[in-house]
Amino acid sequence: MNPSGLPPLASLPGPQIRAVHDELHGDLLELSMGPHHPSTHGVFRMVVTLDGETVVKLKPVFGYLHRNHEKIAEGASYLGSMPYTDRLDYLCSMTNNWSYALAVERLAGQAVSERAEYVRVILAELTRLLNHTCLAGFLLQDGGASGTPLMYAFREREKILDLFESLSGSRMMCNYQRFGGCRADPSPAWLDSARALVDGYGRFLDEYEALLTGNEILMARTQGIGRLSPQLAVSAGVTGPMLRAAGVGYDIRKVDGYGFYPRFTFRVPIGADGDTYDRYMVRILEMRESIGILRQALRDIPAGPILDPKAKQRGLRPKAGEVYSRIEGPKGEIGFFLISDGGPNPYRYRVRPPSLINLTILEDMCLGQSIADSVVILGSVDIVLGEVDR
Amino acid sequence: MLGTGLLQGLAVTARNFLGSFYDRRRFVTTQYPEQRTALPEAYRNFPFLVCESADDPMGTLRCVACQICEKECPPQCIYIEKSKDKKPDANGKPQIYPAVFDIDTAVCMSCQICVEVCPFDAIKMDQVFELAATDRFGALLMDRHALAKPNSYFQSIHPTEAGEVDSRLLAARLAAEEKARTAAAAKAAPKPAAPKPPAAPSAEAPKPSPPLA
Amino acid sequence: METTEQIRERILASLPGAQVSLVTNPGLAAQHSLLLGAAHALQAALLLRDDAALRLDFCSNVTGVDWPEREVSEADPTAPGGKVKRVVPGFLEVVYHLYSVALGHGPLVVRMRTANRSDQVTLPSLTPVWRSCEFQEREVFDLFGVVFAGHPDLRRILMWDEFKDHPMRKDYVEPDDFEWEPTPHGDVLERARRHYPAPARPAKEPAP
Amino acid sequence: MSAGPTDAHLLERAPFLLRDWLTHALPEPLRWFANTLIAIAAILAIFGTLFALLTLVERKVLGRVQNRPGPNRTGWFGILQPVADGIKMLTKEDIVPRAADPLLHFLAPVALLGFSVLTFAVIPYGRDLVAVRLDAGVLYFFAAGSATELSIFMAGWSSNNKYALVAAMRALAQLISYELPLLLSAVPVVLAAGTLSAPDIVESQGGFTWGFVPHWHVFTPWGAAAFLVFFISALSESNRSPFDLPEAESELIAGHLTEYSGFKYALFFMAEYFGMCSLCGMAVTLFLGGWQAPLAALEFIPSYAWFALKLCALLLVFIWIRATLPRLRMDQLTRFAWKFLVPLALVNLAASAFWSLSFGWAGPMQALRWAIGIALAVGPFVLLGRRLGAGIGPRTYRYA
Repeated sequence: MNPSGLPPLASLPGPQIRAVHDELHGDLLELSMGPHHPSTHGVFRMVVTLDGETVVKLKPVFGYLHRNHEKIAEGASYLGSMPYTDRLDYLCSMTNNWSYALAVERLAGQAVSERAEYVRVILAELTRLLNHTCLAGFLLQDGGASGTPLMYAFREREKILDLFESLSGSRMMCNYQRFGGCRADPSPAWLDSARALVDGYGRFLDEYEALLTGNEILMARTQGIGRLSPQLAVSAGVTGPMLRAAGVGYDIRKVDGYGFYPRFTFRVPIGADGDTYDRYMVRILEMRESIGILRQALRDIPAGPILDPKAKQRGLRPKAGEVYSRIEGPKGEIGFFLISDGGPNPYRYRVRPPSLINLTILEDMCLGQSIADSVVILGSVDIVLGEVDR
Repeated sequence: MLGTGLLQGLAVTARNFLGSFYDRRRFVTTQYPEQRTALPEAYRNFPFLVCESADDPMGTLRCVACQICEKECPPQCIYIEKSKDKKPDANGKPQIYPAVFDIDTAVCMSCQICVEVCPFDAIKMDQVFELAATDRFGALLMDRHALAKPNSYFQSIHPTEAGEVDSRLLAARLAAEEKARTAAAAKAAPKPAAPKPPAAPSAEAPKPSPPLA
Repeated sequence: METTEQIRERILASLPGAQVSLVTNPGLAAQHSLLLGAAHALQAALLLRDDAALRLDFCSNVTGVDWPEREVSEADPTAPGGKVKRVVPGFLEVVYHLYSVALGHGPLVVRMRTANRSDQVTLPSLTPVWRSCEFQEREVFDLFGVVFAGHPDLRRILMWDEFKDHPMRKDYVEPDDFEWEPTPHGDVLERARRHYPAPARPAKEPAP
Repeated sequence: MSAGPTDAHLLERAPFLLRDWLTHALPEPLRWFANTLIAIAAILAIFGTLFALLTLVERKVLGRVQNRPGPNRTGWFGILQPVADGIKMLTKEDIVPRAADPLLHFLAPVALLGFSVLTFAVIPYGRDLVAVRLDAGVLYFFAAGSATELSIFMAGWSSNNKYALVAAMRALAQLISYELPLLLSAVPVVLAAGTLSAPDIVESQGGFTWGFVPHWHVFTPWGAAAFLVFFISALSESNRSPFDLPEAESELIAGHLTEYSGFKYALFFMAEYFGMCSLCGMAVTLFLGGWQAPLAALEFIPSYAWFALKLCALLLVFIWIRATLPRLRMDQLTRFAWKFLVPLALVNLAASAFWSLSFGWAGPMQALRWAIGIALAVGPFVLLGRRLGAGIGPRTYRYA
């Protein structure tokens, strides 16, 4: 009855480590880490039960940032939800925009111009660079490095944000994609500065890796820590670099081939052990692939309109129906499920938040590890609370 | 292994330490109040209302209180009350004007949707970001007097966009004048059965602007 | 991947007596879905996951939809005026989007519906089949009020534990507990007046 | 502190001249007392200033490493930042949790500071410039230094906070693990010098080979290895990155400092920097020739300046390491101590014994002596390092 090798029903959450607590071993210590804690990446709480320093139980608690994004969007027009998607995963507004625009385009049957597709790929890959760079910095911060990797990451991130700002007018809340294209046309000068950035990024990654990848302390802290089996990863809906680090080569850019990704050659790095080090390294390698995609896209980008002037933005009333559409965001599968009843605002609007779903197996990964590792494991999951809580 | 990775890391930080003394790329901080980075032209912060003349901002607002932006604003930070009377606009046409036009910048999320939906090019994004105030409520709730800024200011912060807007408005005005002339000529002509000229945009409602490039 | 209709027949072949019906999607995306009856949902889900041709091992998205009671008018020649008004009872719906990582296909949309929106809101949990449902079903429970039987840890997830009501339902009424702040909006000001009848706070009315 | 050297030049004698000028009018028994008080006051003043400057330098260096300027708003080059911090700390509310043990909570920072100041007594800051000339000075130093961890445990336990408690436990485990290699790495020096008195150890490192290679212990194979062990253990003893586990902010907020605020918090920092300074001072004394000049031609520069220079260089390395490395985990920390540092220090003891025994070897035997010495230092390092690093290493990745 279980040919796919997936975990049977017995592998449900629950403490898998039996904690010994008698007179010799003493009591268990329950520690509420968060919501105000330096390493929970925002207002996130982990109720951790410790046996010494070993985690025997861990329950994530969130919702502190909950604003019912979905309810707000159901009361807003289709266009009016676009700026709210910026605020889900506020590191990756461009990919959130794209995913939402793609969902509405599929719902309303709107075609996208060729130049806009290229610009979307460029921006999505820049977002991936930005997100993964920051993640490596945050991960090392969680591992106790005094901010140096993080500051180097932010130094490079700033360059990407400058590009976003000069194109969309805002550094993080870009609100850039529109149904049927993009809002502003990148100038030749913008494309040139993007090329310059992409050309310099490989050098930065080399320096970054010299600082981190060969570091014995980093290896000792991450290798063999927080292992995730491919079966559990797939069953738990883990997506993105985390899934690939667990050894499953599933990349929506390849599987769905949305946008113009089939036109570009790139490889999908996969890990073997599914531990924290693999999650870190897969992201580093993905950045190198992203640089390749960016080179191709910036070389091939055609001239033409960026947005179909007839494409309806305001007062869009898609035909009644529903759509689920997803893209490969930097954190995983970011999808939008929309139901239209023919009205000016969606009847049902749902975000599939990769950060939240990747957290499902946090306890499984942390059990039996030390409390210091649980922080690093959380860092390697790569969550943004704006998206977890919505 | 055996600490070589650690030494490699130490070499990287040492390079950055030394580099920070002579290499601008390794010393990226801008000392903000004294030094300022140039804002990109596309930079946007909060909306403002465009008026034609700096001397009479209230009299020359482009806004005709159509309330589209109020309806479209996702966080609903715009509040408009229409005027009871009409004032002549830049073309001399009598128009409704906003008796109240408030934007609560504490609520505004700088999304620029009001700009995109405005068919009259009357609301644009400002670049002033130093808005810190001690009064949490009053100072962040901007009325139409605080919001009105002349077209020349718009030209200075977004030259490309303003150039396009101005040429579009000029074309619309010329077309309107042309239409008026044709209409006058048609009225003057003895035969009223003359075919109507091809639909020209009327002065009251220029064509909705294409999304901003 | 097989069409939704073929998958339906595949389920019916293995689970005779199961209630599986096709829900067509009139939209342009044409993602049709299967409506599973609650009684056989768990077996059907296991079948979808483990069937060698389907292997839908990845449950991507789980969400709820609230369909409140609504009135429709139907043509009825016997009734006066030729039309009759009929009340369609409301229900809560849970939608699952399934993909196959092993075979790279998807999505298959699976739905389940509760009997009504008030007391019969229990559906079987599919968390035993796909672990990814764990948090998402909790979210549906939290925001829509669908009770998942067999869920290992059914608690509120985004709202706090003491919270009453389910905010994503269409008839949810926001609590009247806002903090005073000056606003240009007339209706909010009106509500403020109800909350703070006297000049309890130094209200600075915006200039009209 | 006895009378200053009489044969040295003026700058070398300056501290003693100043002291004698201040106290020469006093009667003899009182003069001894006043001289001691002046020594204490000088140490407190100098290291107090160094602490203030060090906080600034640390932030500046960290900033520069991270491509930013560091504090630069208070005074020229941010020079007043320590003052501003001091004022802030002094004026902040001192919060004692209701559930805390108030007495221990108060005593912990005081005791910590006291113990860390005690260690300054036996470090020779220059020729004859030592506060207390103890025959067992090195022993005294380690005894006083290890008491600081007790204060950290006091702070952690008395705070009645879970984070602080975990930190206290970590501090104790760390103490037990690293006190041993620290001591073991000092033993070869004592063996070579034949004395436990710090000034005599410095004296024994005087002289030069061929006129330019100083006879510092660090320039011998066993000395280099012992210095490495001592330095790593000193990082751990002073709770500095990558061994700052008791105050690991990414998991334990601020560890034992979680419930401290105001000036008590500042005292902890002061003690941390004092501990760092005294351990660096001891490292300089034991391995880097103390106040000895590195070249005979440079001996005109006063001895205390050389000591200060070496001390600051070591402190900068501390800061540099902190700017670079992530933190170890608790079990890795103890494993590193017991499986790497302690065996290394023990083997090194044999290496130094061999070095002493082969003192008379000359000619080609000299080369053999060096070869054996280096093999005895590097061989265990490689072997133990391999064992410690088994199972971790760079990986290659495949692509789907």
